[in-house]
Amino acid sequence: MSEGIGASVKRKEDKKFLTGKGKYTDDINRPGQVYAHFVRSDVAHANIKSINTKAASQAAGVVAVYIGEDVAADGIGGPICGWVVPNRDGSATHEPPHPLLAQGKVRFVGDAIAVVIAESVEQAKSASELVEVDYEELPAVANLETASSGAEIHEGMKENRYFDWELGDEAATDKALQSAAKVVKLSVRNNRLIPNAMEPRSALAEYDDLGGSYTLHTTSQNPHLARLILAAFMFQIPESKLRVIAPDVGGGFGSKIYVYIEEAVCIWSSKKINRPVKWTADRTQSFLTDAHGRDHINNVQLALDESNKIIGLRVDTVCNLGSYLSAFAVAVPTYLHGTLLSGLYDIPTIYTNVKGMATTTAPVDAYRGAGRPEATYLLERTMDAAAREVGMDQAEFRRLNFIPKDAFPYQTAVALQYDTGDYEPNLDKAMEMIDYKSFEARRSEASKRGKYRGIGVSSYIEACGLAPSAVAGALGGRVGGWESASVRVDPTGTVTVFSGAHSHGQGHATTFSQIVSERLGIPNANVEFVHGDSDKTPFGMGTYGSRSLAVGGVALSKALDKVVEKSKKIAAHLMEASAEDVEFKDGKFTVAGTDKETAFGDVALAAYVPHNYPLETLEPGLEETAFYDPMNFTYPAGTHIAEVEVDPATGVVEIVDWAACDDFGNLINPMIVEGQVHGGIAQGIGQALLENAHYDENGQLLTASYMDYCMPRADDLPSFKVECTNTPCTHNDLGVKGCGEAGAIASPPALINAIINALSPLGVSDMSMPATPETVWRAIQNAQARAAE
Amino acid sequence: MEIKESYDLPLPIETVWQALNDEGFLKNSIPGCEKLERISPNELSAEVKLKIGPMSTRFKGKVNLSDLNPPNGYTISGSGTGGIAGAASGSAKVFLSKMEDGEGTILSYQVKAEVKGKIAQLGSRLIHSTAKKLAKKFFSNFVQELSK
Amino acid sequence: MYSTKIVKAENSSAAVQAIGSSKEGKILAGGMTLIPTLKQRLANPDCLIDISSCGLEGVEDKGSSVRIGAMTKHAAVAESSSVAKAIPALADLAGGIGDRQVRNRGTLGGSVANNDPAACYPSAVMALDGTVHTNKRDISADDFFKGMFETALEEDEVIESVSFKKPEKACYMKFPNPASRYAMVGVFVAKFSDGVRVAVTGAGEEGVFRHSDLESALSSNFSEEAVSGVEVSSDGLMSDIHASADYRANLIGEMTKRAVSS
Amino acid sequence: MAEVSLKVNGKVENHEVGENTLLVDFIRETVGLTGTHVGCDTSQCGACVVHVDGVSVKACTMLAMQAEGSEVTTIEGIGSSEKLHPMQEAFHENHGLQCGFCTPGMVMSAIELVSKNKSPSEAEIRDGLEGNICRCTGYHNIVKSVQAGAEKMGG
Repeated sequence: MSEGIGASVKRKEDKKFLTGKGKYTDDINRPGQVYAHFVRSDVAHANIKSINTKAASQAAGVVAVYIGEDVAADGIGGPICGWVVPNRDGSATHEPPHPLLAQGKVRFVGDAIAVVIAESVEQAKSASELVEVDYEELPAVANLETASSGAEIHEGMKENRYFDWELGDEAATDKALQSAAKVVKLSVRNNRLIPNAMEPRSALAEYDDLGGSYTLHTTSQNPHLARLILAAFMFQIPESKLRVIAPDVGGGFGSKIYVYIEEAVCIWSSKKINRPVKWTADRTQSFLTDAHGRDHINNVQLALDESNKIIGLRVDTVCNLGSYLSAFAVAVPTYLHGTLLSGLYDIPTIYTNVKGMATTTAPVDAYRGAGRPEATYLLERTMDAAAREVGMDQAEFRRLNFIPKDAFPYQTAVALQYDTGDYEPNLDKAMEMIDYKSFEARRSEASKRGKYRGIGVSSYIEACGLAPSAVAGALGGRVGGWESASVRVDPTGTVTVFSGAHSHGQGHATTFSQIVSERLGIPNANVEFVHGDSDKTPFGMGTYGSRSLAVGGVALSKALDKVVEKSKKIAAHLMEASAEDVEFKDGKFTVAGTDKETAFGDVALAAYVPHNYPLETLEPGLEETAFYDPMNFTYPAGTHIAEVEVDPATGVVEIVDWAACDDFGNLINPMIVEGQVHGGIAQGIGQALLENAHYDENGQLLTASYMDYCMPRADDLPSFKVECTNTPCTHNDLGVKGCGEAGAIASPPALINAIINALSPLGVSDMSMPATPETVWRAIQNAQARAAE
Repeated sequence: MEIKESYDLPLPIETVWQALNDEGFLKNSIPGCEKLERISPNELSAEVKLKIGPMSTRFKGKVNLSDLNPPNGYTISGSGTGGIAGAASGSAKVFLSKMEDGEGTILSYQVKAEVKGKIAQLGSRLIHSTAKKLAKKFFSNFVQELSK
Repeated sequence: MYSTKIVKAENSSAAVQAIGSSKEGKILAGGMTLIPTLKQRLANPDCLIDISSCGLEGVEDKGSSVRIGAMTKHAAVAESSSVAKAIPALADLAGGIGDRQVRNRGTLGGSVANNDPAACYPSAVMALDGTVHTNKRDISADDFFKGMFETALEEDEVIESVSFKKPEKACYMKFPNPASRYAMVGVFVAKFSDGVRVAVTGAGEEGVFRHSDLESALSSNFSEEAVSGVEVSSDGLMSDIHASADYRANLIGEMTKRAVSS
Repeated sequence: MAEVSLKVNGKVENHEVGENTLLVDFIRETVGLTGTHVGCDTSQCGACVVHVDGVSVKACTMLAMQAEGSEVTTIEGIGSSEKLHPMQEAFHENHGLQCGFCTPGMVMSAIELVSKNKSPSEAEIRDGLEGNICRCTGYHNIVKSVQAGAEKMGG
């Protein structure tokens, strides 16, 4: 069986995880290490009148207790914002400071006030209880709807608004709405989620006083970026004096992109006390302090002409970004959301306004999909409502409005240019997979059993492979969008790949090896994959936004191009031929029209033992690095269809079938792609049916453990039917698009549309997320009450 | 959350009012109260041990009497911190009125409660029931004390 | 977890003695609720009295009742052939508590003594007209449960076993809280020759309770229709972020119907 | 402090630890086997599942002293990288893991599940894994893995 591109090769990384040999941050210990525990605010919003750490400092096992003033005295800055946008009036995004430890004020439950460092975790916890904090409580701002009139959270920030941004042509869009044959209006809420990677965040920092350098082991999706931000912006130390290692990382889903205050405090205190400092979150701390996701309210107006074609779309969004601006908090609801509002539809004019609000809740940032699930949700809910209102089949209404396949490249009304796509085959395939045409028979069969059966469609597009640097920069991004890879060919012909991307479940060791195996014709087993260590790999941007393969994989491909090119020169020398005549295939160099042949291994050896080698014209060695900056985003698209049965007596929704047909371009490893889709769908189902971060009116998080935050479990989910079509990406060497987020983007509206479809005979036309049993039951009760009137 | 209840007491309104202002009565009525000392006319310091199932936490805080309208009622509020468990506060608006027979008193109350920190994070399902239960216990203890 | 002392008791009187000589000792049965509470530092007992070696495990068929040792694990009850034969509904209930790891450690006595308002077992004890046998006395179910997390147990009292009367027919229907998997509403219906007992857990603000309207309706007519004829009130039912009192009231009716028709 | 003596993966472990030491901390910190993970505080995620005397338990909800004299088996004790346990093999072949954090607990639960039910149905598997949370896989391939593992184990 082939081990190259397109083969479902079993994962290389599995064995260590299956045998308990994985090394996650908390599994690592350093001699002399001490443990940090954070004293966190119990209140959502308060001025701190005083902090008394005296008793804590004297408690058993305590090494040090620090508060905000100690950090400030050393001039250590807080996490920075990685993306800003201009306001409608031309002013800039408000970027309030985010101190490592509170300075005079706390802004959410969980805000860190002090750190206690002790010989054991239990001692640190015990001493933390002795830290006395005297608060002057301020009103919490927990409700997004009323945040603008709430108490001032950040000094000088008006109406608790970080930014007020717009995109598109307002005048043209309003004109389209006025002239429309029909305007479909909908208000939807994208519920707030908590990412819940199974490995809680953890950091272990060590200071080397000989070299004046630091080593940080941390749960990061992008160790180089963490190093850059920590060294250059927070600590102002030479970047080369900080090594950041993200070893095995137990899931991220966005939540481990950012630099968090705990990592910085560990680094800082490791020098102060000159001992390694370790911190590992317990789950409740994760709930309180990991960046949350989603939390939008969207008001949508969709204009249709007489023939049910879309002629305009207006979306007004208010989103909750929490107490501090997390690194990509601004990008998520703006450029990762507003630019996706055309979906896969031909919409001549679009306008959107997004207001990013502060509240006294945890910071909100990217969570699997980041902005694109919110865009897809509001659009696909609206498409569903529109189809119902005009009396068209939901699938056919979409088909009517799809961008036709001969219209690519397609310039949307919201900045993006889709390079390629063909949307009908995905829709057709998904309909076939779920036997869409026989649905009504299944609906009536179910109704005989007293169940309401429904089917829901969601067609989505996403922009992946973030991002062309120049585009990102022009739009307010402060980081590059490229990725790096180095290929080191050893003298014996084995290969080590050093990647700037980071795998925390995605299986890069396998897929990246497949690319090498395909290109160099060597067995997969001869390829090692190194990532996650700023001392070992070239500078890289890490993994998020379904970018690893579409950007990092392409960087690898470019590095391999260089290896092949140089190898051909070496082979030409060995075979006494001209480099232009050398061909390379299946690990062998041949000279066209001759029987001359040399193996890849021989070339590698010659590169390092250059006894017979063109040293005058060619350096010895065989190691190449490439940095690849994409020309455009990639645009995976597809259709998911969910089929459900609702039990009217309890409101319980059972998912009876799920069909997904996605176009991810070329696939490197279909098995891994399917696994990504499964996981994404499960998170989307979680959002639609189960998960919700619930703050009470005082800003207390009531869902801070698995007792109350409803994680999808095995028995909540069905098995999924997953298939792919393929229109290769036109602007990268591998023709790949990215698959990590698609499931989470596509699935929530499919499911909610299916529930509405099930209950539509009762007159139900709206359903909020999560559609808990009680929510669904109430919708049925209300509909029945309306019918009885 | 708001909780309302009322009791009929076979005692004159003045007696009830006095008891409501007597720290001895209050101490015996507040569930789990281990210490209650007056620090000013309308302020008392308190230590309360709260047991809910396996959880057992000592809260230290204050009890305040406000909106005094003798003998028709007042607001009694308490707030305390329970260390690692977080903080809890609650207030009860107490209304006294003469029964129609002129002899007895109707005591009614409205309770508001709020919790912070770990108890909110981990015990949300129990907050309402517990607040209701504690309020009920307070007033039933109070009534019992009065009838002694 | 705060530091604490652990005492392994050989029998229940030793356990009681250990409690007496501690300041704030706690009985450690399966630990499924107690240990998570201790980990959160929400209790600080000076002493934990481990009663796993007190010989309190086992199932005994007593003819008209089944007596189960306090330290019998949920998994053992679920898998017990004598329980399955005598009161299959009880085996079903035990097999649906928590997850398999909870069932491998959690105990009948621990669940009953804790009387969590959302625990499954108390409903069985109540509906099956159970008797709680302690080191001191026998307490009938109706006298045992005293409201949320409260029981008739005294400081120096340890549950040794619980007896369940064999019904003609019984069924437990649980609607789990989707997050915690505790009962959001659990209804145990038991039909005896002299009437029907219906115990509801997960819903009442005062913990498990018997639903007298449903009992009398079902005692005269053991059918779904009889349940439909009862208006289940939401008074005294819990409201939380997962379910309102109204919805719980609806579930009580619905779970009762399902229990009756199963 | 108290002396705790138990067997971990067949080896006697005799250590003086605090009486409040959880079994999971004993395994991870005292014995140094870090394959058993901690993913929550409320005994729900199942990342810490090990076998104590043959039954699966959550090692975060048991004190080391409660396992005194017991035989504890962790993920490190069921197979090696040269010779995987059939269930480990099935997870590998069916892509039943992604980030790997929940995997040890998942595999330990699955082994016990199959030891009690030789050929479980999809519904029985989903039900039987109620105590193990995975955020990556959507469980689809975990279910397939357990089915395949059951067959390999001779179901």
